[in-house]
Amino acid sequence: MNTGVLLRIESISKSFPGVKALDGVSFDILEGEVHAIVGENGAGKSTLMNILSGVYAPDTGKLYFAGKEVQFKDPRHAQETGIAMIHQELSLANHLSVMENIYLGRLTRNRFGFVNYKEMYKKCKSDLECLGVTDIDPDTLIADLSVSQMQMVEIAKALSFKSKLIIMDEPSSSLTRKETEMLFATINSLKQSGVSVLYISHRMEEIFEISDRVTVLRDGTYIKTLNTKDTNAKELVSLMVGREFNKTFQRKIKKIQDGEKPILEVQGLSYGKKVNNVSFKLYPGEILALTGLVGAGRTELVQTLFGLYRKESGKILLNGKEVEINSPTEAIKHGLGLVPEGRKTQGLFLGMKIRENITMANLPKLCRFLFIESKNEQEKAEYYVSKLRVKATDIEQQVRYLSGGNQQKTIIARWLLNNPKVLFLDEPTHGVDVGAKSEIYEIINNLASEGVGIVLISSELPEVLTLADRILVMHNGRITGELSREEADQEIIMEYATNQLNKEMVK
Amino acid sequence: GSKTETQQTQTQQSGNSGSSGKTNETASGQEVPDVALPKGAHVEAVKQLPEKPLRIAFLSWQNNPFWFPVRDGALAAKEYLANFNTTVDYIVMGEDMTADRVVAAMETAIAKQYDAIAVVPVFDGTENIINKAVEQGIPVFSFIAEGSKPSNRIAFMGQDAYAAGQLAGQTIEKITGGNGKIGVITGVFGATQHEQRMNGALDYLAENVPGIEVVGKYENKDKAETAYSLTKDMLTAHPDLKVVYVTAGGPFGAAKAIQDMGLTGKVGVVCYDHIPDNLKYVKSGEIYAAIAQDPFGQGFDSCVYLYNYLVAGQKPDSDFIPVQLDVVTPDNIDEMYSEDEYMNAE
Amino acid sequence: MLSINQAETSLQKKSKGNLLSKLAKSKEFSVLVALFVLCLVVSLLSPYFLKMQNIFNVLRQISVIGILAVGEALIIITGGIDLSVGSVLGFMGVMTALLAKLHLPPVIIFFAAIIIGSAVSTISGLLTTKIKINPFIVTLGMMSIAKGFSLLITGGMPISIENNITYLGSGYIGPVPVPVIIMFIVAAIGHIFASRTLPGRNIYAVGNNERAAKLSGIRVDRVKIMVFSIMGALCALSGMILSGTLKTAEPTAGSGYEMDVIAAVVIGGASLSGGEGSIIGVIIGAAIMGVLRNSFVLLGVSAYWQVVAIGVVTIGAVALDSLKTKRD
Amino acid sequence: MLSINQAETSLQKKSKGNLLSKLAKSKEFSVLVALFVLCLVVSLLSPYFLKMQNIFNVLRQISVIGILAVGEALIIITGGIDLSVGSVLGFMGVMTALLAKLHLPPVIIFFAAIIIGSAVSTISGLLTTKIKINPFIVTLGMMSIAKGFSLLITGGMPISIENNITYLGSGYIGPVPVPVIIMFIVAAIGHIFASRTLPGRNIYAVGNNERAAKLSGIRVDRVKIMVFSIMGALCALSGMILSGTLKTAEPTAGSGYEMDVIAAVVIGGASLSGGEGSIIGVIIGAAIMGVLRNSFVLLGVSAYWQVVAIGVVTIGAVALDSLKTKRD
Ligand SMILES: Nc1ncnc2c1ncn2[C@@H]1O[C@H](COP(=O)(O)OP(=O)(O)OP(=O)(O)O)[C@@H](O)[C@H]1O
Ligand SMILES: Nc1ncnc2c1ncn2[C@@H]1O[C@H](COP(=O)(O)OP(=O)(O)OP(=O)(O)O)[C@@H](O)[C@H]1O
Ligand SMILES: [Mg+2]
Ligand SMILES: [Mg+2]
Repeated sequence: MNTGVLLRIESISKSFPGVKALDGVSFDILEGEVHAIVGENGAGKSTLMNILSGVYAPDTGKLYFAGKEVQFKDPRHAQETGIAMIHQELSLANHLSVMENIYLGRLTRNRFGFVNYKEMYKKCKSDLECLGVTDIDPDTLIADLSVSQMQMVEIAKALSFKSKLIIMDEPSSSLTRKETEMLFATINSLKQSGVSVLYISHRMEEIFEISDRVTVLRDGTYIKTLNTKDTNAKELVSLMVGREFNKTFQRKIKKIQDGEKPILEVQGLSYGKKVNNVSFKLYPGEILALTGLVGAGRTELVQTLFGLYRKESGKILLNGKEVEINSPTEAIKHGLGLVPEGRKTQGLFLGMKIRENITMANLPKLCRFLFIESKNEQEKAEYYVSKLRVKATDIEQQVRYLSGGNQQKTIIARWLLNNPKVLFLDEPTHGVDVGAKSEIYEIINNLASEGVGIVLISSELPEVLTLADRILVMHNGRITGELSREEADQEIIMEYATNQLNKEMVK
Repeated sequence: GSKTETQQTQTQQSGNSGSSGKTNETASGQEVPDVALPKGAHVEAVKQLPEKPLRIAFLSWQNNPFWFPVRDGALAAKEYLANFNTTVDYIVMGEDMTADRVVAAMETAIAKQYDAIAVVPVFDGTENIINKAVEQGIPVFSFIAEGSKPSNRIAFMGQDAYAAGQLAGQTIEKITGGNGKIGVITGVFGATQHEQRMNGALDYLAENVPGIEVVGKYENKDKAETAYSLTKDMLTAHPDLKVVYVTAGGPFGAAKAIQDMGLTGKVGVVCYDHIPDNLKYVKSGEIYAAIAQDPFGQGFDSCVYLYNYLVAGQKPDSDFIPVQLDVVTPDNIDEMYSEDEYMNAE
Repeated sequence: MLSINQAETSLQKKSKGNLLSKLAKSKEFSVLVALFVLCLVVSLLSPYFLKMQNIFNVLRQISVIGILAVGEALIIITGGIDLSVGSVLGFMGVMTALLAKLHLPPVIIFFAAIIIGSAVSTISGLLTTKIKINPFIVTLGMMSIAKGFSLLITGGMPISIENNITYLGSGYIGPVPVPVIIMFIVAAIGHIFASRTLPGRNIYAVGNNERAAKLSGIRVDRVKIMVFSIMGALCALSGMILSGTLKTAEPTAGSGYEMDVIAAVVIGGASLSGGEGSIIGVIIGAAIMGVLRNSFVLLGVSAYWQVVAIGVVTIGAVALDSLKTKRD
Repeated sequence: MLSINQAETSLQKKSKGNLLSKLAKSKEFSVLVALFVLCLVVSLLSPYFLKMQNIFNVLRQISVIGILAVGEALIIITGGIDLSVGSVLGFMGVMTALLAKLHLPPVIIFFAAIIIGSAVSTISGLLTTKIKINPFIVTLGMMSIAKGFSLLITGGMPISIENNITYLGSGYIGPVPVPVIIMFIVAAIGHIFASRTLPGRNIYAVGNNERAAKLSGIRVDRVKIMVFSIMGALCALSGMILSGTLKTAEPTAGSGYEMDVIAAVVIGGASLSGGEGSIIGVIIGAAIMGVLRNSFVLLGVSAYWQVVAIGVVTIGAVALDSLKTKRD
C-alpha cells in the first residue's frame, strides 16, 4: 500500500498560548480513501486540518504530499498543491453571490480579463448540480440562504478546486439527512476518481457509513488508526475519551395526562412567509421536537416566539394566560430561553471571556444595584464550565480561542444558568462530541423532569428520536404533521432513507 | 499700572542679588552697542543693558503665509536684541488657532520662567491667562489681534480687526462709487478676526452706503480653491457683481476665477495681506485692494517694547499702538513693491 | 438589517422587471432620488441652476472630491479607511509644482506624480498590513506627516506653477472642464474595475469576510496594499487638478477634504465596516454635496443657516434609504 | 490579528505573576510605555517638564479631550462613532453662557447644561437606532447642525460668562486645577462603569455581537442610546470647563476636537469595529497627545516639524503594541 500514500503526516506539533493543541501526530492518508478523524471537542482535529491546508504553520513536524516534502505558506499554496478544505466555521462572504463565493479569488474571466458572469453562472450551476443541489440560484446572495444551504455552497466550493485531497471539517453538522446523503454520494464518486477525503464528524453513524479508515485523536495526541469495518461505535468512543464509555442515554416518554394544562400554547402565529398560522401546545416536562426540511421556518418560528421578530397575527399563551412578547428581553422575563442556531452569528461574544459569555443572559440577576457581583458570577461560570466539561485554560479565556464544540457548550451553559420555564433549543448539540452530547441530553432530560417545557429543533435524527416526546413536522412555515415518538420512527423512515446506523447509534 | 511696576522692580532687585557672578559680564558689556534698526522696524532699544541675560518668549502662529513677515520680524528682533544680552525664542503655539492653545502655550511659557512674553492672543478669554502671567511678574505684550476684553498687558499693538473691516468698507465704497452688488467670502464662520473684519465692512456699508447690496456671505475655510468655486458661483447667480470681499485666506482663488471668466476690470477683489500670490493679482488687476497691517513691524516692535520695559521700565505712550494699514492697489503697487519681491518669491 | 449591494448583483440579472425592482431597492437609487429632489427644488428656486455654465461649474467643483471618493470607496470596501487623502493631495500638488520647476514635459510630470503619490500611500498600506496598525491611526498619522512635509518643502508659501500640466485643472474641451472629464473617466474605470475584474471583486471579498478571502487563497495583504496604491495615484491626479486650476500649489490645499470624501462614500451607499459600496453611488454622493453648496450661493442662503443645512441634508440623504428599507 | 482586551482580564486574576505578565501583554501597557518613553525624552531635553506646575498644566490641557474621550470610548465600544463631540461641546459652552446670563445659581446651570447636552446627543442616538442611519453620517450631520446653531445664537461672536460656573474651568483646589480633578473623577467612574456594572458589560456585548446581545435579552437600542446620552452629558461638562477656563463661550470652540478624541480612544487600545477598549487606555492616549503638544512649546519645536511629529508619534504609539503582538 506504500505506493498509495497521498499525504504523510510526520510528528506534527502545534501550541497556542496555554494549550498544546497537537503533540507529535503522525499518520498517513492513502490515495482514494475516505479517512475519518474522530476525537472529543478540543482534541485538535481542526488544528491539524488547518495545518494540512496551510492556515497554520506547524511548530514542528513535516508533511509529505505525494512523496515530496511540502511547507505551505498560505491556504492558496495548499490549494495549488492539491489540498482543499471545508472549514468547520462557515467562511463565506455574505454580501456576495453564491457563484462569486464558490470561485472567490479565481472568478471566471473572458479573454480580456474581465469577469464573465454568464459563463460563471453556468459553471456554478453545473457544479451545484453535481452535488445534487438544484434549489440554489448562483445569483442569490449568501445572506439570503439558510445555514444548510450555505454549507452546501461551502462544499461545492471545496469541490470546485478539483483537488487531490479534500478536507471536510464537520461538513454535515448543519445539514439535514437529505443533504447529507447528497454529500455522501458525491464523496463516493470522488473516491472512485482517486480523490482522498479527510472527514471529521461527531455523528458516529456517518463515520461508519462513509469512511474506509478512521483515526482517533485525544488531547492533541495520535491514538490509533483503524479500518472502519473492523471496529464499532463503542470502541471508537472509548478510544476518544480514553476509558470505557458505556453511557447510553435513554429517555422515558412523557405521556400527556388528560386535563393537563399546557405551559405554552401558540395559536395561529404568523410572521412573514416563514411562519404561517402555526398552532401547537407544549406541556410542562415535555420535549417537543420540531423537524422539517431546510428553510422550513423552524428557526423563525422560535425566534418569533422569543420576540426577536414582531408577529403579524396569533396569540401566545403561557400557563393559559395570553402574553405579549415584543422583545427577547420580555421573553426572558416571562421565563423563556433560547439557545440559538449559528453560534458565531447569534450566540457568541467572540471577544469576551467564557465567564462573560456564560452569564450574559442572566446578568441582571447577578447584580446588586447594577453592580455585578463578580464572585457570584465567577462561581456560576465555573460550575457550568466543569459541569459541561468545557475544555479551556480557565474561565477568563476568550471564547474566540475555544474549539467549536466547546463554544457550543458555552452557549448552552448561558441558558441553563437562566432557569427557564420554557426552553427553545435550536440545534443545541451542533458540533458537540459524543460524550458531551450525552451529558447535554442528561441535562435536558433533567430540566424536563423538573417541569420545564422544551422545544427542540434538531437536524440530527437520532437526537430527535432519543429525546422527543412528540414531534412536529414543519413545511414552508406550516405545521404539517404531529407524531408521537413511536410513530415518528416509521414516518421518518419514509422520509429519510437509511436509518440503519441511526438505530445502532441510539442503542 | 503701578502695581505691575513695583513687581517689576522687585524682579529686577532679585535679579540683581542673584546674579553676582555675572557682574563681570555686565561690566564688560557696559558699553551699549550701536546697532542699526532693520528696515521695517519702528522702535529702538533703550541705551541700557540688562542686569542679567533676559529671555523673551514670542508666541505666535504659523498656519498661513500671513505669519511669515511676523516671524521675520521676530527673528530680526532676536538678532537685534542679541546685542543687548537678550534672547528671543520664537515659538509656534500650535497647528490650529484656538483659544485653548493660547492658554496652554502661555502656561508653558510661565512655567519656563521667561522674563517677558509677546503673544498673539486673538481670542476672547485669553485675558485671564495674560493677567495670571502679569501677576507672576512676567510682563506681556500683545500684538496683531487680541480679545475684546481688557487685560493687564503692557500694551497692544495692532489694528483692531473691526477697524480694518471698516477701512475695507470705505475701499469698497470708493471702488463701486457707492452702488452695486458685493459678495463676501469669509475664512471660517465664528472665527473672531474673520467675523470682525466682515462685520466692520458690512456695518460701515449698511450705515453709510445704501446703494450697496450684499448678495451673500460664504465661508471658504481659508482655501483658495473654495474661493475660486464660490466666486464662479456668485458670478453665475449675479452677473452684475462688482466686488468680492475676502476677509481671510485664499483671495487669490477669487482673483483667478475672475481672470478665468475674463471679467478683469469688471469685478474685483478686496482682501487682506500682501503675500506674493495676492500681489500678483493686484498687479494683473483682479485684486482691487489688499490691506496689510505691517506684520513685520509688529513682530519686531513688540519684542523691543518688552525689552525697553524690562530694562528701563519704559512703557509705550499708550496701551494701544495702532499700526498703519497699508492698502495696495493696482495704482500704487509699483511704488510699494518691486516686481521681483512677489513674482519669484519662493 | 442586511443591506445589500445590489448594483453589482443587478448587473447579471436577466429579467428586466427584476432589474428595475432591484434598482429601486438599491441604495444608489435612494441617493439618486435625494439628488434629484435637491436639484428639482434648487432649479425651481433659481433660474440659474440649470444653465449649462452652472452645471459645469458644479461638476468641476465636485471633480476633486469625486475622484478621491472613488479611491476612498475602494479602501472602505476592503474595510479600511484613509484619512490622509486631503493632505496627500496637498503634498502631491507641491510635488507637481517642484517637478514643474524642473521644466519637465507635462507627460513626465504626470507619470512621476502618479508614481510618487502611489508610493506615499503604499507606505500607509504597508503599515496597516505588515505591521498591522489600525488604518485609522496610520492614515491619521500620515495626514499630519504629509502636511508637515508639504509645509517644510514650501516653507508654507504657495508655489506657482508655470507648466502645461495645469491643463489638467484649468483646461476645457469645448465647454467641458477637463477635471470633469477626468472624473468621469476615473469613475467609469473604477466602476468597471470594481464590478468586472478579479482584483476588483477581491476587494469586496476582503471587506466582506477577510477570513473567507484568505481561506479562498486571496492574498489579503496585497489587496489592501493595492487599494492604498490606487488611492495614492488618485491623490496625485487630484493634486495636479487642484493645483492646476489655480496654477498654484498651496501646501495646505486639500486639508479637511477627508471628511467630505468619506461622507460622499457613505452617502453613496458604502458601509464603513466594509464589503459594500458602489462607485456610481459615490459620485452621486459627491454630487449631492456639490449641488448643496452651489445652491447656497445661487439662493443666497444666509450665512449660518448654510452650516445647519449641510448637516440636515447629509442626514436626510441617508435617512431616505433607511426609511425605505424599514418600510420593506 | 486577534487583539485582546486584557485590562478586564487582569482584574480578577488571582496569582500575581500572572497578573503582571498579562498586564505586560495588554494594549494599555504598550501605550503606557509609549507615554513613559515620551516623558523621559522630553524631561531630558527640558528641565521644566517635570516641574509640578508644568505637570498640572499638561493635565489641565488634556482634561477636556480626556473627558470627551471617556464618552467616545463607550460609543466606540458599542461599535458606533460620534464625530459631533467638538461642536456639541461648543454648543454647550454657548448654552452655558446663555444660562449664566439669566443669573441662575451655578448648580442649576450645571444640571441644566448636563440635561441639555444629554438631550442633544440623545437625538443622534435615536437617529442611529430608530431610523437606523449610520452613526458616522448622523454625527457628521449633527456636527454641522450644532455648530450652525452655536453661530446663529451668538451671531458668530464670543459671549463672556460672569458666573461662578466658570469655577469648573478656572478653579484650583490647592495647586490642582479643577478640570484635572473632574477628569480623574470622570475616568474613575467611567472605568468602574465599563468594567463592573451591568450596563457597562452590555456595552461590550453590543459591540461584540449585536444579534447575540439581543437574543440574550439586552435592549440593544437602549444601550446605544444610553452611550450617546452619556456622551452628551460629558460634552456639556467639557463645554462648561472650556468656556469656564476662558470665561468666554466661543461658538466655534471645540471644532476639530473629534479627531483628537477619536485618536486618543484608538491609541488607548479600542477597536473602531467595536467590542474592545478600556477607559484607562483612553486617558493614557489623551496624555500622549498632551505631552507631545506641551513639548512643542517647551522645546520650541519649529512649526512644521510639529505637524510631522504629531503624525510620527501617533503611529509610533500604536505601532509599539502591534510589534509586540507580532513577536508573541
Ligand atoms: N487560535 C487559537 N488560540 C488559542 N487556542 C486555540 C486556538 N485554536 C484552537 N485552540 C485550542 O486548541 C485546542 C484544539 O482545538 P481544535 O479546534 O483543534 O479542536 P477540535 O478537535 O477541532 O474540537 P471540536 O470538535 O470542538 O471542533 C483547543 O483546546 C482549543 O482551545
Ligand atoms: N440569521 C439569519 N439572517 C438572515 N436570514 C436568515 C437567518 N436565519 C435564517 N434566515 C432565513 O430564514 C429562512 C428560514 O430559515 P430557518 O432557519 O427559519 O428555517 P429552518 O427550518 O430552521 O431551516 P434550517 O434548518 O436551515 O435552520 C432561511 O431560508 C433564511 O433565508
Ligand atoms: Mg473543530
Ligand atoms: Mg434553523
